[in-house]
Amino acid sequence: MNRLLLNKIILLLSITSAVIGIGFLFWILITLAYKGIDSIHVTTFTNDLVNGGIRNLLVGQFTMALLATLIAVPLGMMAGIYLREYSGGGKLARVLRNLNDVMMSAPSIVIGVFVYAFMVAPFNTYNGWAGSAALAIMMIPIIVSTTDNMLSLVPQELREAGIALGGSKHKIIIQIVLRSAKIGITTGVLLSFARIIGETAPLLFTSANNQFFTMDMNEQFPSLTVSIYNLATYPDEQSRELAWAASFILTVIVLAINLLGRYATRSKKGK
Amino acid sequence: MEQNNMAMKVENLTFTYPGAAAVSLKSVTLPIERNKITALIGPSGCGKSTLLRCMNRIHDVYSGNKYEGKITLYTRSGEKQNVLELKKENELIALRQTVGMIFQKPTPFPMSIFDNVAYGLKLSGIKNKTELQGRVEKALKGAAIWEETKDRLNDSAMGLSGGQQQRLCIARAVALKPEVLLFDEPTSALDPISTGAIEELIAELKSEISVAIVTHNMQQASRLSDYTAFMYLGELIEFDKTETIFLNPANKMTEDYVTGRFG
Amino acid sequence: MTFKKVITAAVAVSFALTTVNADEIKGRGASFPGPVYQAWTSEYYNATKNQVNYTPTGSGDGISSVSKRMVDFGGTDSPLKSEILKKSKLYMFPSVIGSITLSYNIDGVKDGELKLSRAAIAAIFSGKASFWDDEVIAKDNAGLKLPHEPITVAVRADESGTTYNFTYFLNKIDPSFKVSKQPTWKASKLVAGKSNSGVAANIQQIKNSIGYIEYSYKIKLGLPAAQIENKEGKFIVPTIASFQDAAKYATWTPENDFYAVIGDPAGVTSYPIVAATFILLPQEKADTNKKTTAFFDWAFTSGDKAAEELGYVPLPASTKDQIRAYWENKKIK
Amino acid sequence: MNGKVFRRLSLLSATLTLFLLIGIFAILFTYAQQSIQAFGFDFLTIDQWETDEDGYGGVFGGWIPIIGTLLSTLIAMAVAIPLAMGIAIFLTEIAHSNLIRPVSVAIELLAAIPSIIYGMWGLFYFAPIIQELFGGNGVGLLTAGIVLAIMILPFMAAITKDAMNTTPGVLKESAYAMGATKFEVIKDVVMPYSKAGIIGSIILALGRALGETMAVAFLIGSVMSVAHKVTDSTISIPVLLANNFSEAQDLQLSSMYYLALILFVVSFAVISLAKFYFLRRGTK
Repeated sequence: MNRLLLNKIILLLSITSAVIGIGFLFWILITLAYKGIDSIHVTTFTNDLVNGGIRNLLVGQFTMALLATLIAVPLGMMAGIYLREYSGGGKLARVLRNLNDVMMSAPSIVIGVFVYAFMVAPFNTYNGWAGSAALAIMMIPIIVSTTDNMLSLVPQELREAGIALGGSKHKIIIQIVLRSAKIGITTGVLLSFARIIGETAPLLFTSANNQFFTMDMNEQFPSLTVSIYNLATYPDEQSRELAWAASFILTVIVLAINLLGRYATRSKKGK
Repeated sequence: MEQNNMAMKVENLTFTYPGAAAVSLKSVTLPIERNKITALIGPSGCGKSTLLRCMNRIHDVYSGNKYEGKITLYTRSGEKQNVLELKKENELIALRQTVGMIFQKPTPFPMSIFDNVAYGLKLSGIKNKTELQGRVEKALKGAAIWEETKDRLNDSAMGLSGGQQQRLCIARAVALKPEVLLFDEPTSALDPISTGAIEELIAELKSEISVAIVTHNMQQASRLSDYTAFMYLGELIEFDKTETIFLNPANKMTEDYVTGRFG
Repeated sequence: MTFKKVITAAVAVSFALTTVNADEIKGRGASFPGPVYQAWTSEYYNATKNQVNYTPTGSGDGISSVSKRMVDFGGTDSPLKSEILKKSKLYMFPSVIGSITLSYNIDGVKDGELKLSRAAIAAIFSGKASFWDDEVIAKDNAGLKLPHEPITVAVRADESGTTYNFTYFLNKIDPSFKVSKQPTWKASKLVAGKSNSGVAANIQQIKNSIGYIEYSYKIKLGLPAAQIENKEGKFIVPTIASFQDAAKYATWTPENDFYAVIGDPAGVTSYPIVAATFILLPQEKADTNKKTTAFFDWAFTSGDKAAEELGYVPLPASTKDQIRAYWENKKIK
Repeated sequence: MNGKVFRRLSLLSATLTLFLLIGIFAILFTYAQQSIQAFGFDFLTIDQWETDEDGYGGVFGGWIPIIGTLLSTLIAMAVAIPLAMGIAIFLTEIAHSNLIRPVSVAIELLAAIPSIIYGMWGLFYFAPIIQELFGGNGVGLLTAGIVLAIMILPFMAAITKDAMNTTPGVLKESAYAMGATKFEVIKDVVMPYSKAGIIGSIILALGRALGETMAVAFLIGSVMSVAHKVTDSTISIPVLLANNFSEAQDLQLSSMYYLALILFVVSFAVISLAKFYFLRRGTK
């Protein structure tokens, strides 16, 4: 029977696509582990880029991502609180919510160009602040959307119970609503942190890169991802090895944070 | 010769859901008589829907179910087959076209009224336009919804009212000329007027089709059915003519249930 | 919220460290001298603890970065004419001499085996010869088995002095090539890489490809390079000796900020594609300029060995003295 | 903190994204002025990107990177759509319940891998295979398109899966009860039912593909010429920006901003279409 055969073929293709998807994941991870572990030495962690290590790059990348988190989390959470708790679900909220989603998908390179224009060009130097700002701009919409979604899961009765006890609205939000959405929001923060720490495009012309260890955010700032971009196309073995080592470490960090976030939500659901 | 009056026969059916520790049906034996309406009643979770869903193997849309026992289907042409032995997809498809099913909530497909009714026919291989039109019309008339829909056959079925949608679903099943129709609480989501129309329709259908109906509504069972089966905790407690079950049940539990003392 | 405490602590520490090492010179630009600058900055740092942060991005970036005053010095392989230097308020001096090789990736053809005549080079880079066994290439390589495979030409994606110097040479053999910091020709199969290393990586990666890269990249990677026909019609293997022979034909004077392109030099033993690379300084930044010149002064004194090991030709001693005088004259030493 | 202050602060934060969007548009538009005045709309069709000798002037047009962006995105979509549909179908209709979670986590992890890793892996491990199979340089439209497809796959599959999961089970069962095969149920019931969500996911992924930079930078070949075959190298807008933005000045720099503006406007339009039209959120 024709339609049965077609059915079988389509189902087989569907299974095949899942296998292809997972196949690519493992292909990439195995390649990375194989090349990466091979290329890691003790000096990879103790030396700075100028001497063939990534110490300054790791510190630089984390510093910029943490600063971005510090900017993005309060702003994004406040915005999420407005959308869910204060807007009353009106037209403004709908428009803002949709614009936020649009912002979440804005091309990262354009954000880099934008930040260059007002944080690099006027000061005539690539700098760490600009890198952090670009990452923060990428992060804010994600935090907004996470907060908004997580707050929507908090039962209305909880708010009503708080009001019935005579609490003022903002206190209830801070003391009750946010607290019960804590795990969800923390997970969202972790996942978006994992996302921005692996970004390259927004850093290319904002922080640029630095081969030396520095904490001076007014200067070109060391970046792990930008270094990978440069090193990967260097033709000599040492640079490429370093690029593989850095890529492996970056991927491990990103995936670990991701799985941690997933684990957090899961154990919450389990309760 | 008794077999001629039989449409389906469930014998010693034991059923387990995938991954479940306990069985959901325990050795159930139940006849579905030809051109009669058999009602399945019992408190929630007693297994009546589960039983119904065994009869056209709709359970098998999800894998991992375990059946034991036998369900025999006696076709009009005199053949008989054990429904539980079917394995191949085309056999299951043929079974489901012979043993149709109507669900708790109306389930119009996201397509036009005409296409909804023609859907099963097209699946069974009918491509001829005039034949399709004829059979769709006949089915809609049979489900007493033709007058309301004949001018809007190409409109989306989603626009119909709940009662109309349910009759459309019956028309859709009837169009395939099934031998048995399984109704799984077909009116529980409907208002009283629509419910009345559906009950009337089911009563008319039995001249051509054998019916098994799961219902929570005691009056519905007593009004509509010829036979009634009372189930409790996965077991068939009592099966008999409807009057007997409602007026003079043999089992104390059945009596308590039909008189509303528990359930 | 312990997470927040960690962040707060981290930021506090980073602010505290903010002022620790601001004493750093920044440069961006030409990737052609990238390897030697990297060796020099690393040795200079280990010797003096002074940081010179050079990012080899390309000459276009070097000129633009220093013109916009984003860096303390810029590197470029294509020298700027005096009027442009004046307009952008820049000083300029050469730092080291390098050469460009035509490196390839052809199965079975080893380093130095391929001979490319001036006509063959023109044909390859104009796209007229699109297969390796084309007559114009084959006729000088009777002993080689060249495959009937399409030629992939590896070029620079960014604006670069290497392209400038290479097109300068191409223009000398066929004036229809435009001298430019970007490749403007249309060979049939092109692939572009960012900076010298990008091009070299492409050559390594892609079979039957050929591209122009700085000699040190060839050495570091062991990429095969072709013998090239010079002005006198001789096929010359790229070696330090043949570069030094070519470098003798450079003429620099401080009057025009050392503007000179070595180009296609005369001499029977000269390798034909040799070029100097230059440093650009912003005139008004006297303080940082002094630090930059201190670095190059150190490099001129102690960096020749590192340069030669990497395949560069150090500037002649006389030229170095001229440059030191130029610095003193501009009060940036 | 005072309640009023808190409320105002939250409103201020909420409007931040609006100001950011306006800010980005305004800055790009302002800095692109020089190029807009020099080339106008012809910029879209000029197939040249050449600087003058002094590095200040020149002729700059967007045609080559615009076409490169569109073609690489097109290839990515052509590869990703069937794969994403397949994965979504697998996860909603086929997979055994024990398999659903690990498979969907694996697919989501595919989205977590930084794009630079895709680029590096693609250059060293995937490009040579493409060269072996299809000829060419290895780096080009096809390689970039396929890797791009793998990168957008998780987004498309996840949203499609969620959309498909909203199909009521009883609706599917009633189609099975009519004698439909699994594929027929998917084609006739599930897909039409979740159409808006599926189209939305496709457009959203399209938006991502348009703006993806790092992976494409490694894999598209970065040559300023239009590709005639899928294996040819070419360039896309984000890659041109990544490679050449920092070295550009004057008119060329302004033309870069012009390109960024075009990319921003196009992806804004595409994503808005997906969000406002197809993936409208119900008021939860």
